[in-house]
Amino acid sequence: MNDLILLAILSSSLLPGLIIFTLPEQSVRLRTILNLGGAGVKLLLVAVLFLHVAQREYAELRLPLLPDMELVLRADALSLLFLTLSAFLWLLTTIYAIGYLEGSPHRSRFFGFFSLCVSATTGIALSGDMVTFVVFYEMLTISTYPLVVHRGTPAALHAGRIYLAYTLGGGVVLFFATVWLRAIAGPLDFRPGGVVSALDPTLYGSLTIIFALLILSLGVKAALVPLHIWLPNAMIAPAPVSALLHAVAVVKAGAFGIIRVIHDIYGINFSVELNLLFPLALLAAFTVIYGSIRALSQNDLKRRLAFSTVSQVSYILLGVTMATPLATIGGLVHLVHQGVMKITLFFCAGNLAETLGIHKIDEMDGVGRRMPWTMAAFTIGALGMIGLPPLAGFISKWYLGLGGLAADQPWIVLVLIGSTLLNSCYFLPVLHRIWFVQPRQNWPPSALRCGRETTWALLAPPLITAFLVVALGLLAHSFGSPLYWVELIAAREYGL
Amino acid sequence: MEPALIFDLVLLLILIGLAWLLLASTDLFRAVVLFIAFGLLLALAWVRLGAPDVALAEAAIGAGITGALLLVGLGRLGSTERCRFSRAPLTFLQRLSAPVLVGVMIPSISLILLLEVHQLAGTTPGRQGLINAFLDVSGSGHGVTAVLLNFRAWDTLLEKGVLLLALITIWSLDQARPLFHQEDISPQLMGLARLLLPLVIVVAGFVLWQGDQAPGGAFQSGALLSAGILLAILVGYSLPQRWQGLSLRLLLAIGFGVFLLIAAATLLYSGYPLQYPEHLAGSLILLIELVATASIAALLAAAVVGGHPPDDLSTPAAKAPSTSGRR
Amino acid sequence: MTELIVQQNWFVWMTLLPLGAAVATFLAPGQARWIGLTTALFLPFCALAAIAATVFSTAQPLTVGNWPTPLGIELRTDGLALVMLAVTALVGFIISCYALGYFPPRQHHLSRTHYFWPLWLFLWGGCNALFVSGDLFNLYVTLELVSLASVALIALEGGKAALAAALRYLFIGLLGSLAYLLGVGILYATYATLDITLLGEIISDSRLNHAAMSLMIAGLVLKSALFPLHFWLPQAHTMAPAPVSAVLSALVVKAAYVVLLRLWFEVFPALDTLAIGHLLGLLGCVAIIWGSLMALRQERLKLLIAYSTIAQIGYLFLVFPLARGEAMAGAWVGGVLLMMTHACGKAAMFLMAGTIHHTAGSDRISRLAGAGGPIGVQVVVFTLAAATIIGLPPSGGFFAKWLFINAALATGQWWYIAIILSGTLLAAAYIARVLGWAFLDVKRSSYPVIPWVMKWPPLALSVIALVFGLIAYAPVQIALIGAPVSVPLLVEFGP
Amino acid sequence: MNTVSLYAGSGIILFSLGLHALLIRRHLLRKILAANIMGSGVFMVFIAMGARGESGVADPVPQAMVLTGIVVSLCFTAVAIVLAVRINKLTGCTTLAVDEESSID
Amino acid sequence: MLLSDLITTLLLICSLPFFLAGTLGLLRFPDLYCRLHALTKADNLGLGLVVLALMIQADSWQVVIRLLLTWLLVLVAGATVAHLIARKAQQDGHQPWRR
Amino acid sequence: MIELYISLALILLLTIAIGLVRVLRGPTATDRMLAAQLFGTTAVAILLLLGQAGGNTAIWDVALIFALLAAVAAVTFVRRKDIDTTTET
Repeated sequence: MNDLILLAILSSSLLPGLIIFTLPEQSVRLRTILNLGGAGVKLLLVAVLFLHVAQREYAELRLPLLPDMELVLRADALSLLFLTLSAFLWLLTTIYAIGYLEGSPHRSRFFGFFSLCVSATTGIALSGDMVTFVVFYEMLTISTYPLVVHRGTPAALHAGRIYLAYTLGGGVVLFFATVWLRAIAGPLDFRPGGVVSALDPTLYGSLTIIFALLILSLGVKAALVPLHIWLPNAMIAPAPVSALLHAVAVVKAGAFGIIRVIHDIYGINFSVELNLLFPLALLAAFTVIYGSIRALSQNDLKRRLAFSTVSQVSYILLGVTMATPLATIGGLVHLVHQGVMKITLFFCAGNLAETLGIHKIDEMDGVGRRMPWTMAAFTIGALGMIGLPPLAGFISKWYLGLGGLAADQPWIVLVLIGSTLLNSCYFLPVLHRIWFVQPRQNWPPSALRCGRETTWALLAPPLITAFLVVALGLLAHSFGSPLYWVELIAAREYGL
Repeated sequence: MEPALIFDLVLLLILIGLAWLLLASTDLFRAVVLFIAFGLLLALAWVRLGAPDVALAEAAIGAGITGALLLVGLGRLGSTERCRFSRAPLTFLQRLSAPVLVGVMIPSISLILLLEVHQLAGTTPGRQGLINAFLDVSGSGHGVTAVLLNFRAWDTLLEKGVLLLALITIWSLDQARPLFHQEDISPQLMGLARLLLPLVIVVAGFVLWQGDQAPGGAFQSGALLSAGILLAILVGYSLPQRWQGLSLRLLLAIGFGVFLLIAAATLLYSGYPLQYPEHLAGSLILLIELVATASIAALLAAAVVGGHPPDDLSTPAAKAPSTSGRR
Repeated sequence: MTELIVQQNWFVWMTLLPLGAAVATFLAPGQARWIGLTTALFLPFCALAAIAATVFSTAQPLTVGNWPTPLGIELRTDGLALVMLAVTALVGFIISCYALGYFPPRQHHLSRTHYFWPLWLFLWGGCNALFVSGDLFNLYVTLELVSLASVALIALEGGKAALAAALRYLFIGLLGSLAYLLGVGILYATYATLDITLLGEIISDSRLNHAAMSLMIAGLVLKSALFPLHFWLPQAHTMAPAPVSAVLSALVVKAAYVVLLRLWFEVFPALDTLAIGHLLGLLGCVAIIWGSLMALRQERLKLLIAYSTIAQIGYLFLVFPLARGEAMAGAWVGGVLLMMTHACGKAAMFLMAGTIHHTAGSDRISRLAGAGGPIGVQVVVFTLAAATIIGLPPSGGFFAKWLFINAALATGQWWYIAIILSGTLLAAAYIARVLGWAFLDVKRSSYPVIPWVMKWPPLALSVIALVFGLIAYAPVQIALIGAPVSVPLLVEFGP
Repeated sequence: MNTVSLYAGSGIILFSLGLHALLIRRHLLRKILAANIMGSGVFMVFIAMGARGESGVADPVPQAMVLTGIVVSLCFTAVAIVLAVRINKLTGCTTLAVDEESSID
Repeated sequence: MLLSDLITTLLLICSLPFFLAGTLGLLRFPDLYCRLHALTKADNLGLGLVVLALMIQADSWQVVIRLLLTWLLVLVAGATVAHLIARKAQQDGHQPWRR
Repeated sequence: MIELYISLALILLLTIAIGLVRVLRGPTATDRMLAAQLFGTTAVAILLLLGQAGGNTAIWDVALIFALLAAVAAVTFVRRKDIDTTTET
């Protein structure tokens, strides 16, 4: 296989993005073609790559950046996990965004930065070393900002400022930590088992500090408490942005980075040896509970989902920090499952807002009758989040729990149970409202043909992802499923 | 103590005193006159230091161009500090920088220099020997000319560029305005001009011609000529209409242009810019000097006039009388 | 044919061509735009050819007139010269395109159009001559050529503030170059040579040389506007017409800095420069903080950008304390890289500010509100260029800072890291302020149409600036040709 | 004490005098004069250094450089004067103290 | 000492008083019109004597002509300038000094 | 002889120094200009003497140029257009 495919995957979103910037606002058709074409091509290329990597043909591309520095793109199993997720969801979100933003201003700007953002996410997934990772990670920051503030209202700008302050602050710390690490450890290629374990023991102190700095900086995007403030604020962004970026790209980039650092820079064993993981596990557990509790009291739907994200992303970290194969499998698979479930919820929330103007939970009484399909998708997503078998969320929680027991840390199970209860507490009442409460007012009837609740562009994406939530749970053990894939990764990491 | 050394000492004392007085002087006209005197004595200093080429240039500039430039400028500016706006107080940095620079840095550097230069005196011989070794293939019999137009011709080329650039800058800033009162040109003045102008041309030619063997050359000659042009302007000669458009610009640019062309041609021919073929070196240098003299004369005179010709480009309705004069 | 192309000394042509074109535009003002644009189009190719010729090792440094070095003037084709020629050609070309729109052929100030081209071409030629010069006195002449052309271009705006800024700039330039020249005189007195290479070989650590060095550095520091000698820069760069601001911030300030790099690494390495290096570094630090804080306070876009330049210049001066021992190469390359990236990014920003001024009638930052429609692209430009200025990847600024921090770690000078990082955050802060206005959505009456040549050049520059880090390998490799430092750039140090 | 160091030292003094005046004087013409004096000081150092060695035979290189320098400083003087005149015409000021507010818009 | 040297010396010494007188006049004369005399008469005569002295030392006609030319130029310039200055002074309204 | 020339030049230089007083005292611009004119003449004499002393005829060229251009500054002064010429101290 030609390694240039990696470059092609990157440019399949980068080039359309740059071209879209130059398009005038009126050329809707060309922009749509570029968007969908790019997303389609990317998904195709990722599929090709996926098949190759499944047969253990790893692609690697090294481009010189500076005489002693390289841009390393590598497709290993972990990167494919994230890459497939983002490529697939990008296509859906693009379709959704085209429908959602129809007729609104600044669309060239929006889709341009949207594509840049996806390119950055792709780059993060494909990064083969720490330098490359940092490059794309920071690129994600600046390309997301215009999306957060896209609406241009003072509130959006305020949220944007908070977002920039947190992420750039984190970025600076990450930058420094990486330079420091690079200076004492040499090239920082992602390698199973890590690259720093062979260093002189006198450096262990520095390594611990660097680890703390790395977690601190990556934890901003991963929305670890107390670095999560930006996330609920950023919900001011248009729904597609919240959906893809704040359910998937940005927060997952942080989580993905932490996984990379623990697995491929420090190495699980070395991390355990240095006692780096336990504090992180505590922090993650705290975040899980804290996010759920905060979600309880949110009346704004998207804010409730945001706090749910805060909580759910830390499941991933929780799994990784247990340092047992089963827990790792649970954490990694949750990376995918949570993404699919959460994007479903955001799509639905967006549909509510776009079609009926509903933003608050107490306005949702009986909305299931007006938008049955959307609400069905919402229900599946919410139940998945709670962890109802056989939905996707159950799979992750199951493995996490098993992993916690295997690691001799039964308190993890308690955390999971507590979180599940809280999940139910903040999702079930909503479902109740949707289906069983009489609507307070009459919503305007649909103007669409056959009384369809909303346009196809808005309806199809949540339906597809809701279907996936079910499928991922039911077919968890088939070839190519995230679980199957994650087992491969864990086997490699733990040398099984 | 030898008289020569006393002479130097007195000369320098006067120069420093003049500088101090003119910079401290409240009356700007006085400052300008003192500056003219300063230039005069500076020429003496150059002579004392065995640099007659520089002295020639200083004489031609100091006596002619600079004086005229400053006097004209002063006339247009007025000699008192005037400002409609409230006088902004010196910023903290300005207030700080002057004493720091003048009080600490300069004295310390001067001290080092005075101490060390004393040791230096009479040590390194300079590049006289090297230059003499190559003088006969340089196309010029005079060291300074050889350095200016051959060994370090690149500097001179760029310097000609600076001259043209300065003029373009001046033209971009303002339109030429009459330098003097139109009426009332006394016959004595006309007589003086009639006597001096041919002489200026002859002497300029002489200075240019002897630059090949002795102190002199394009710049000195050009500066002299420009002083002549100035004199002509001052007594009311004006430039014929057909000399004001492209022809004038050609005249101004030809010195730099020809020099550039020669650089380009030599670069194409030999791969080295300004490497004259040995048998052509003399002629090429002469050519450069000739056109440079013409351009310098025109450039300096135009600089004193201070602005683009009234008919130039932007203002089709040229009505002001022509001022940039040349017979 | 290839022979002919490879054997030409393109780097010399790059000086002669713009100067010749300047004369041509002076002689034929009616044709100035086309002459100027053709030259601008041609020069990037010349730069490529010059690089090709050097990389394939046919072009050697040469002396003017083929005289041996103490006598003749050496023109150099080392990496520093080549990359600066190339960056100037690239940025210059794009700015030239922009200027076509900014100085349209028919308008009230017709003469401005006509005088822009010769002046700009003079500036360009002067910069190119400066980059290739290997002779201390020739550097003086080129510096003067550059600064006089800059003065003229600033004054071209015509307003009283612009004229005052121009005149102040003239005095500053004169002051700086005279201090420099005095140093040159002292060096010549001692060694009777002005050639940088020769001087570097024979110079010794004496008090006199220290005096000369201090004078020369002081002069150049003034010209490159390092704190606290930056006071002239904001007005000069703000009052000038937009393409001129771009040129000044992107190229002219760097010209003095290039000379400084040459002096520091090639003429004075034998001198004990520890203290001066630390002084420059300290001033650089203050410049970073001060420039950023001032930028944070500005109400006008151009002023903000100008103060940002002051901060960025501060980074450039960190090279001097950081470049010692093993970290030498890293810091040097960092400086060169930052210079190149900043040239593109800052030029893009100033051009963008010019377009905003043109359309919105003022460059107050608050006028950016509702910057949709025709100037929506300019918001994109600003965002992308902002990444460069903040030092976000993949811009070259990111890697430059990487190299600086690495050098600071390797030489144990931790405090510079703190400054670099906080400078980054401050930059983000002042950029965010502008972005805040730019993305604010308010209803605006319609804007006048922007000519396309004023719309796309800034975008092109900002994209180049952004991806510069990704393509920096080749420029850095070229810059390292004949550099006074050698790889590795990244020093690893043990316990 | 000899001729060379006498002139070189005077050159430095002239340079300093000019520098001082350039910094603190306000009238534009006076600044221009100051810059010229500075230049003369520098040139004097050059020529004095070139005049070392055997009596009478001066090194032509510094002379050539000074000639170039004189031309350059003359150019700057001419431009500065025109600029100053122009500023005076627009503002009625003979100093650089243009009020900051008017420069904003 | 050669005769020519002797004459030169004598002439030079003779020129001295004229220069001194010129300067003294410039300083001590009461008004502009009087001071003009210093410019036109004394110094030019002093210069003339110097030129004469140097002419005696000259070894070629060329030099003699050059010297003479210089002197004549100074004379003419001095005379004209004196005239112009006097006229300007008159226009500016300077009254001649009266005892 | 050389000593004589130089000594004489020295004395002439001193007369210039003394003449400077007139430039300083004025009182009118015309007076100052007049003094400068006088310096020109004296400088020509000094140059001639120095040239004779140094045996360098190039110096006489300098003198010649001074003589040629002696009038330029004064003529500019007299004929220029100006705002205020009669500045009193």
